[in-house]
Amino acid sequence: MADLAKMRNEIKKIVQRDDVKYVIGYEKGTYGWRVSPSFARTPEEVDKFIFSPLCVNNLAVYLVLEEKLPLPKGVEEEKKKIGIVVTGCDSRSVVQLLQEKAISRDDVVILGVPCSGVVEPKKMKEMFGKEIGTVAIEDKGEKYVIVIDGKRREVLKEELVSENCKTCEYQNPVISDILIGDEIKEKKKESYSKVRELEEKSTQERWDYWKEKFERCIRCYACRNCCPVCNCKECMAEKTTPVWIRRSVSLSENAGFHIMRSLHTAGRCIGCGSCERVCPMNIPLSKLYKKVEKDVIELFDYRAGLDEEEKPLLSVYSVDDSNEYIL
Amino acid sequence: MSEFEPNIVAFLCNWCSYAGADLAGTSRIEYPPNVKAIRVMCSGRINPMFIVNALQEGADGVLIGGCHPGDCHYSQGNYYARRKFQIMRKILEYLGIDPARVRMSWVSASEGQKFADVISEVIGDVKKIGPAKNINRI
Amino acid sequence: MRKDRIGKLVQILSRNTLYAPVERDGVTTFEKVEKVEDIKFDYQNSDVPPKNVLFPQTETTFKYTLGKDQKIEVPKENGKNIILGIRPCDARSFSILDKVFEKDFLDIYYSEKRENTTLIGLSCNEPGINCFCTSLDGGVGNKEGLDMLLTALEDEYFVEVATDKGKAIIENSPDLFSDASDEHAKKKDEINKRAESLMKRRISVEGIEEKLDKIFDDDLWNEVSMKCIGCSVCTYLCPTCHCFDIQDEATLREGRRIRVWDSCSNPEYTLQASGYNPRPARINRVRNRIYHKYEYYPKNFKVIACVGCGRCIDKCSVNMDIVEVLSRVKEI
Amino acid sequence: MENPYLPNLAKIENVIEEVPGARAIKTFKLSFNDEKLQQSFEYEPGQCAMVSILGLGECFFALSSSPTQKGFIEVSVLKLGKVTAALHQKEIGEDLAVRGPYGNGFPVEDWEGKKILCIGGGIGQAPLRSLIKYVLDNRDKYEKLDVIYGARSSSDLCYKKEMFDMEKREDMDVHLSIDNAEEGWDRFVGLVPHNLTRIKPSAKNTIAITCGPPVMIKYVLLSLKELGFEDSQIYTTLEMRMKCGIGKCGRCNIGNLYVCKDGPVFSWAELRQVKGEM
Repeated sequence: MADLAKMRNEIKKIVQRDDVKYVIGYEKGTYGWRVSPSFARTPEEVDKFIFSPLCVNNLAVYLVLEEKLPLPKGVEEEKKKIGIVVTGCDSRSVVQLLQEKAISRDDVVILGVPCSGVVEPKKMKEMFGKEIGTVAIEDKGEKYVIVIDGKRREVLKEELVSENCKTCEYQNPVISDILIGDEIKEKKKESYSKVRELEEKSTQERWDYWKEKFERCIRCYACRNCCPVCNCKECMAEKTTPVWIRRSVSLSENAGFHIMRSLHTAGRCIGCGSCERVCPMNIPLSKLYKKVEKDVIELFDYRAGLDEEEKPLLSVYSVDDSNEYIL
Repeated sequence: MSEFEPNIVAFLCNWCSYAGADLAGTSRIEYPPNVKAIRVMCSGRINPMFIVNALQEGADGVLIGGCHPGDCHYSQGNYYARRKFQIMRKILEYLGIDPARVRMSWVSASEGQKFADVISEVIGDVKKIGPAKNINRI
Repeated sequence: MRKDRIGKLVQILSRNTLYAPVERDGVTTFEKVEKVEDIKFDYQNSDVPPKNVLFPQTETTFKYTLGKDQKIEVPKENGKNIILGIRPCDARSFSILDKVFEKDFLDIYYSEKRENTTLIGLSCNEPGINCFCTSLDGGVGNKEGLDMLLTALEDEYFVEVATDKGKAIIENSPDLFSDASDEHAKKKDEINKRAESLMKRRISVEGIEEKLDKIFDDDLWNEVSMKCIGCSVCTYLCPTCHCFDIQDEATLREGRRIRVWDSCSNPEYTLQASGYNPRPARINRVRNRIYHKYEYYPKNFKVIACVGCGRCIDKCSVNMDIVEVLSRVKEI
Repeated sequence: MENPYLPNLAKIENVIEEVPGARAIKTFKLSFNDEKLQQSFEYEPGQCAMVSILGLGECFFALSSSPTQKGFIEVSVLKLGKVTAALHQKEIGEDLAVRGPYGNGFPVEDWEGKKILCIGGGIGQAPLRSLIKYVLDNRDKYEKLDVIYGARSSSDLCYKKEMFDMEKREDMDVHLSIDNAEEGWDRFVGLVPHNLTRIKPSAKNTIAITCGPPVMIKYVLLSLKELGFEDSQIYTTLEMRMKCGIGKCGRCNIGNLYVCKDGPVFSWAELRQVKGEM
């Protein structure tokens, strides 16, 4: 993990640049272990910035979230860069956005931070959900040292770290203007063990599994809204002419929505796990998107968010693509 | 009890498979009548949501018909369709929707007999797994 | 009532449609139950508020046939419902919702269900870290909106009856209940007091309406709305949010008109057919949510449309914290 | 118990094509299939109704007929979205579903003895038409009646025949305008606010009611202020995206006011007080 003082210094330098509007980072949240996205326009605001394994939000979403409202006559759009703090997976989101031309490289200043995994808020809540006091956390390799209101505790990393981080293959940012902290040498391998586990079950068992999850969905679209690659101006889920997904919340429509989203993020999802993290109904979305990721690798040997020059998966083809299962 | 007769929706490309289906008809090749054909200009035009919507609206199986690789009227539409299909098939299978319900086939304008065979095979497979109820709209 | 008799009570109550907290995959919701084993009594608060019992997320308002002779048909619902284990804050939300659903035009879909539902509350002995009901005229043992309130003592439930509907439950199964002693009442007060002292979050809502009146155009709203990602978690999971959408869902032959929860954080919510949107940006929508609860609703109904359940704080992935926002409002 | 969400079937008695083209406007004359209901259906000028096509959806329209005309109601529909486009396909004899009336309507009784100034633009004339007809049918209760109405072009003018007929009446003044000059148009050419400043109606004992596109309302307000109108003398009728029509579903709020229930008619004095987006 990066040295905080050094990080703030670097960010301050960027905030002070004339061509930078603001820098997106993290600050301490309003209670307990919660961390909040933060926007710094001045060096003083940078002093609020923190960086710890509790910083889980994928900030890349904010690059595409700002509404472009029609400006009054004579007023020109403020063309300034946005600085953003990214970890390995978030940097892949940025690459993906660049690849799809959702943003241009000149619009962003990327501050890369190598990341050795983030804490899963839901696990954190289970363990320390009753603590409202300030939570400080430090990554000590195998363990997290957690200090709450001066009380020190140690927890095995295994127990708290986010599932997706356990098998993260890209702990170092794949793109950055400034790299803060030392690159992580250790290499992990994604084994898709959970996906495989489900794959081995029967069709009926798999349907029973997902049926229960999809029935629960309340269609708050938090999964979609927190997702950097879900940046369509108008989502098909809300289109009324024609209606692709009906407005009613039922198994059929919920399943339709999740099938649609998994297809639309195929070859684009970089597996940050945000969607699963924000789901208020604990739907294991990563298990779905990891499956798509795995298939895309197996079928087309394609990995999202690594090369900004690469063409998007579904806008290219190869004559040698699999003919399996085609009559 | 009468035998289950599945509803099959077939999205057929204008230039090959639809013509193939036509040929099957004009050549009086018999094939099961459970198919509702929807003509699209190209298999590449088929939005995966067409398939989801068909399954939601009561189809027991969906068939996508396109030109043989290399023969697409628009030169590459069917290649794109193939990519989408392969991903879609895997996702549906993973979610517990039998992959036999969503099939793809290359049928050229001259393959009337192949069209009839494909239809028979799809219907035979769907009959084996029974009606689709998973994501039906109520 | 002794705690071991709760099973018997559930058995009796489940002759009606009984809703109670059920946990699945770490998510607690109010669902139809029949057995006491399915019920989770030691929950902090359900993740989804029980408003979905009286105001379902998707509700058919009527069905119709299309074609030459169009016919409209309203589904009939006459069953009696009981919600067991509802928290006082959520129960209070119904008395707030009553106002909007009853004013001017009576919303029969809501009010019929409200009439036919008995609410049996369960006091909070262990409030969550983001609970702030005491700041909003609520309390861990508040009976507003409830028909009956249970408070878990050591081996017993202390039962308080608030309405005739609650009384009826006792009269139907008198052998389950026995008279409480002063000792019990004292213990209950102690437990309540202890729970309320555990509540760490507080806002002072005094004068908030007037204050909000003055700062509509303040820069604060720009600042706080920056981090909102615009999902509907806060509104869907809010026990007092009552906005809905009306949609037709039909085939060529028949169809139904449904109403389904909607959220002001959704841009389509106010988008007009002409393409004009009065609330085009997140700042407008974030502000509207807070204003609706703390200014518009008090103006219209003399009560703040927030019960302090803390769900919107708990569930927000970007830490949009209404307590924090309001305390900043007060500081301006 | 009355169910406010339940519409009643009404037959299309007549369809008048007011404006052709991409932004077409049609006026539908409807009468409820249930005759008793038709007789008991009472409303005020400026009130609205929810008109729906079963299977497609509902839309909120101002009633453009006057309550003084019995036996039918009229709505004018601008083709814009999914439902309105489908409405334009409907023909005489087909059924629509209608519920209402909703909203507050114009406070016509309070205005008795005053001069009435209607300023409309485009489809915004619909609620004003109801008011104008009402005033004409109760002519002795009101002073002077002025109608200022404009549209983009002469073919975009709504209720053309009626308006031309009204121009000839002696008991009212009608000032029509179009935005750009056209051959054969001998009336005013220019925007509605310009027409207003040209005519310079007196503010004394006058109520000004304006309805039209938001930009027009904005500049009409400025002009009215210049002419000396007080906030309480200016009324407007608004529109918003609506679903329930009865103040429950939440979306049509301007501050704490719901356009569907507390509006759509507001005085400018009221609107200025409200904290909310319009």
